[in-house]
Amino acid sequence: MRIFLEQMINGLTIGSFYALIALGYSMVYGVMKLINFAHGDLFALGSYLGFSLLVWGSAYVTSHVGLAGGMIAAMLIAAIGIGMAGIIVERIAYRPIYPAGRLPAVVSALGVSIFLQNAIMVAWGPRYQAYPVNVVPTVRFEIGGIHITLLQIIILILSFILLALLYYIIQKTTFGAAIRASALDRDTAALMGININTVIFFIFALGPALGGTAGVMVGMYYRQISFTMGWNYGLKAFTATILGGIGNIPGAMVGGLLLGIFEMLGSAYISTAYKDVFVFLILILVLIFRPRGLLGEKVAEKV
Amino acid sequence: MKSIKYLLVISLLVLALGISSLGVMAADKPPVVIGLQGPITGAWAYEGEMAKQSCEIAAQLINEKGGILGGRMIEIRIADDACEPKAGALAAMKLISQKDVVASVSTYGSSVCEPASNLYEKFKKVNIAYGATAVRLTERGLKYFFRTCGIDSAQGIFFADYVPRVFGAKRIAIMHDNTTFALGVAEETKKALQPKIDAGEVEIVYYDAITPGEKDFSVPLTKLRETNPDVFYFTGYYPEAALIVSQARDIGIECPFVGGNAAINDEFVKIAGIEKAKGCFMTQEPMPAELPYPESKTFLDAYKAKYGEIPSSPWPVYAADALNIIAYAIDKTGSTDSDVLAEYLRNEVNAVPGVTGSIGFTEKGDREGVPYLMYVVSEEGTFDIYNK
Amino acid sequence: MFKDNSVNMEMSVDTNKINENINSDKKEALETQELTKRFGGLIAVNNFDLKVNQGEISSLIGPNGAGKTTVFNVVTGIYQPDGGRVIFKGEDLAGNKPHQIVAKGIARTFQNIRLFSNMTCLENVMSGQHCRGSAGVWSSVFKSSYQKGEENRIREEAERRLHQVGLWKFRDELAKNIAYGSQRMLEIARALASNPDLLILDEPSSGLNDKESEDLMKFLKIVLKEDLTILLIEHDMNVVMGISDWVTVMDEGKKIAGGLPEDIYHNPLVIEAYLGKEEGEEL
Amino acid sequence: MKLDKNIIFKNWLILIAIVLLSVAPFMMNNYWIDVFFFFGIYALLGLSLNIVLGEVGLFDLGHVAFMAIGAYTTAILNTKFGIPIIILLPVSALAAAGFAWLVCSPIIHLRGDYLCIVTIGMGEIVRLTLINNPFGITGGPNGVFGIDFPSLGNIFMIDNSTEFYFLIWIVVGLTILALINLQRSRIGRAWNCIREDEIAAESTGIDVRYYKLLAFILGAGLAGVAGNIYASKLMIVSPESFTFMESCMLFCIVLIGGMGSIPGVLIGAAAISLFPEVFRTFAQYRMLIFGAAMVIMMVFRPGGIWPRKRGAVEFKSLLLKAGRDNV
Repeated sequence: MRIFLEQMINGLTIGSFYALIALGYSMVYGVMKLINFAHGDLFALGSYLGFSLLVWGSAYVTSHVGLAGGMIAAMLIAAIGIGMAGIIVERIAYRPIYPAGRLPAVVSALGVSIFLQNAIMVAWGPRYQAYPVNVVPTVRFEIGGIHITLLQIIILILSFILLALLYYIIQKTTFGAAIRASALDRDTAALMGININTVIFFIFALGPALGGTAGVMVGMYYRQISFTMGWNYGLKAFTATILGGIGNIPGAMVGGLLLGIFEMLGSAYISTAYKDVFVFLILILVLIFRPRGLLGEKVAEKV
Repeated sequence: MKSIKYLLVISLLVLALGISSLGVMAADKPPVVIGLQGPITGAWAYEGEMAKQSCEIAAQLINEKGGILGGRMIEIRIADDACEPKAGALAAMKLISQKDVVASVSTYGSSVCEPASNLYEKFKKVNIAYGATAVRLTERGLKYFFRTCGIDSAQGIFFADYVPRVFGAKRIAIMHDNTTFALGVAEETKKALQPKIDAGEVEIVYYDAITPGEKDFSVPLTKLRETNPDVFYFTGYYPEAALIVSQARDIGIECPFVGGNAAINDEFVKIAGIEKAKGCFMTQEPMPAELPYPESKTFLDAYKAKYGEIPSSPWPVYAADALNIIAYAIDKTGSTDSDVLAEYLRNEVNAVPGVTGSIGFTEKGDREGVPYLMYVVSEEGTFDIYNK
Repeated sequence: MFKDNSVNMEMSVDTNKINENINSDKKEALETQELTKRFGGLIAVNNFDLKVNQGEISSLIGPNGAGKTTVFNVVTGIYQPDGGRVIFKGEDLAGNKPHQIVAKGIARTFQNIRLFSNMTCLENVMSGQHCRGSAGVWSSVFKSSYQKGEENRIREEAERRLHQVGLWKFRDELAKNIAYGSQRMLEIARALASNPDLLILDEPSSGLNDKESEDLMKFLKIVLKEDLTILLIEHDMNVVMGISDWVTVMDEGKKIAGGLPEDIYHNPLVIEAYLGKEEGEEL
Repeated sequence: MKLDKNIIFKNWLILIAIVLLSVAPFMMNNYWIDVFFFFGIYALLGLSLNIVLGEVGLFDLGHVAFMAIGAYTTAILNTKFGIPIIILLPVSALAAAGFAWLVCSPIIHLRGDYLCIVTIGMGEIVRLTLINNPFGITGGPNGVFGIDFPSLGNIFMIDNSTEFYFLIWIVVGLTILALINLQRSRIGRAWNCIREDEIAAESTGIDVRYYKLLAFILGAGLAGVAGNIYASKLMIVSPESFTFMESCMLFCIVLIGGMGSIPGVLIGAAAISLFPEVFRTFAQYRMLIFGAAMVIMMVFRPGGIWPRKRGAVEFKSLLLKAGRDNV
């Protein structure tokens, strides 16, 4: 039983990263119905930005604000940087294509993803970069035989804070209502006086910003980053969003955590090699029996 | 509007044909051109980059000594295969169809080397692999295929003999990442351990694969910890190896960690951090830094002078040796004909001093006498031969 | 409240009984028996009986939200009924998919036009002929004589239908580029192209001006002669009164009256359902 | 029907293309012949995906799995039982088509993005299963090697680049003829009706489920054929050739070329396969330019280079409609 608990924590840690990236993903996806393949690479760009900040800027920042401050500063700056990158990507690659529908936008997103991936390789070099070791002290706790590190706890807490914050903005504020309205139908929302451009601006800033923060967190937790990691995480985020139900932002959170746990179950109790096969099989079964994801709303087909 | 579209299509067709004729008229230039096929782009771009740099240094050293065949300089022609089978076949054909390319150093990945070597064989071009260690590549009786790197079975045999004897390990955990190379080493090690398993001296308590490119291995490692192994052998590549070691130490796996010859290098130490990397072992052919031979010293000094640091994995240095041995064979036989070269390389070449030690080829084209050593990562992160 | 309700029921039943026997000697093309359909808790159709006689134009009328379109969608197979039967040519259609029902001879149009907007008018009508053809992949790829013959037959039938609705001159025009009224007629032509025995029209006159409604009525009268039966769901009273041979009235999922147009026009229950009770009578 | 200048011009263009393609191998060195061979493979794969994505509008991002099934069927049957490649051509088409029928039947009712993620999942499951070498038949990451060349006894053997070049382009030619006939047939119309509006199609008598499944089966069969020719050319098949990125490239071929337009798909295949080779000299910057080119392509030609001519298919509403149905 003890092992199961520890594996559960491992699963949750993996899941919290998926949830965080899926959140940023479903912000864009929920409202614009755009499968933003570039989101994974914006996430990777975030981790590289965090890397540069921590390596070059860290001496200056940590001396003034201490270690925790350095970490927070890196995340904030990365979030702002990637938020701006998200807006630029939307402006150049997506805005001119909205009238042509969704399929060309997917090709454009793929183009941006390939471009960003290689831009990172050209800028930072093809080598694997490593986050500095002393960023977070590796303190290990042992509660009833279960090993959990300080960083694991910080990451879990931070993810849940961000998720709660986003949930509050989306579900409880009027601006959140505007976002949800434009998610359902952009044209009608515009008719109701919602300024769609600000909504799009906010989404393409906040979504990638969340992705950038997650990038820094992954960099700090695993300490190793590569220019190709964006692609895998992007695919996992898309899977989590669908699992949770399209357009349902809390759903993305649940979907991400569940995805982490499914991976853990597959890897621990079946075989690590067949892990992803197991995860995709579950996803397909979920969609066959609940063709709109776990929390997605039933949309009756009006005839 | 319509006419622009048709013009576009016609220009596309003409462009394609124009470029293709370019390939036909490459004139024959005095220098001896040797091809280098490697993953210049893609996930293994870093390995490709180091291989390119190593070959350039090797060529530079030969040219400084007056070149070969009475003053003809060595020139390298690169073909990128992005470590992908289809691109591998295309890159090989690109080098083959350029008549001035005499032979080629080809390539890093085993499953890319397979289609490429088939093409080199059909068009009678000597090709020497520097990173493809899959045993089967030399089982196919190819006449023009050689390799300067070792093969998986040699490493497996070394592990199976050394670890139970020296470490006294009874319970062995083996983890690979389902790539051609890592699975090859893991399978060969299991085969080599079989007699000891049958005799009951040794037991494989864990044998599974992780997915390359992932970051979080806490789940399989927790499973592995429960089998409390005496030794943990990871046969994959250094990016995953570094993550595995640090996560293993985090969740309390204290047994000695042994990496395959692609698992541990400077990158591994940088990513895992020194206090987790020190004390890790590695079944490894002689590392570039440790090569005691005079040729390796001059090569590494020249490399460091030009690029600021020595290559962080053994494969690029094998690429340099592949180029050296081709140049050596051309110089000694005085001809660039593939059959003459293949004949010479297979029979006459033995114990030729090279950057990675003495070079010689077995009947099947494998590298002769590649000594495997057990290295250990020291306190300062250097690699010392473990001679207990 | 309950008592009051039952009184109305008896009264409506009597008038029904009178009209019923006038109607009984004709052969039914379509009949629904105790048809029921629930959406969650809401009972959209509450054991509803409908008779549509062969060769007649029947209308189904009722206030908005009475469940007309739901009945319509159950008959055409879009929804599966929760209870009761849909008898067509002696066979219960419940459980059939829409395309099977079309093959059995019931064609339909939609309340809001659903044409294949990016295909030409000719192709739209030819798609109606789809279930009447049987050329498979093999014969289509190798252009067998059977397939070519069938294609010509489909094309000719589509041509005839387009001429019938007077849209032949738009044959190569995209369906979405033609006028709204013509799109209505095109949708009817598409439905007719499957040579149905029963044509169900969902508010065909909505969005049409008086002249177009007039033409529509004349057209339906002509088409009726091809031994066709027509079921109309309609709001426009003068269209209903103008051409229907039989009218059934529905309210809150239940049938409240059925009869000749004149009787229905004066039937107090129908008026009440539409216009609500006069002031004084509320108990 | 008077032949207006447009149709004359188009027939001329097709003629020129055929002449160029048949003369080309004699003017190019082996490397460029092989590049055009892989162009042919991508053209065939593009045409196969075009049935599913272009004609019926089904969002398929796992199409390379069918090619993998075809390639591995050929590889395993040829290396283990020595069955000649020519006979394996139809066999691998049937295997891929059978696999498509088996896998797609339970999921065919899904719409838009849900179908997309399921096809991605299917593609990954196939690739990962091939890597994990169940029952030792797929050879794991090493793949299956030692596949023979297509040959009829010893009288006829395809082994050099030029013969493979003609093999693939003849198969592509035949496929184009078949697809044009299909497009103009009752089946082609049914597919396009489904793409326009599924509910309306069902209500005009088209068995939507059957025709969607038919599209997947035909598409998979063609991809299986491409897999067979690809395997016999490379003499080895390994999981690395069937990644999710390959499926994305096929998706781009159909989109960049023009959904549902056969000439468009050919141009798309040319762009996707020739572009990286032509710019190979730029090494790392090659993919940078490639990504940027895809974005620019979609911004200026969302309808594709050569959109399908059916009275000027208006692209906007076509896709917006597809977009709305996915909610």
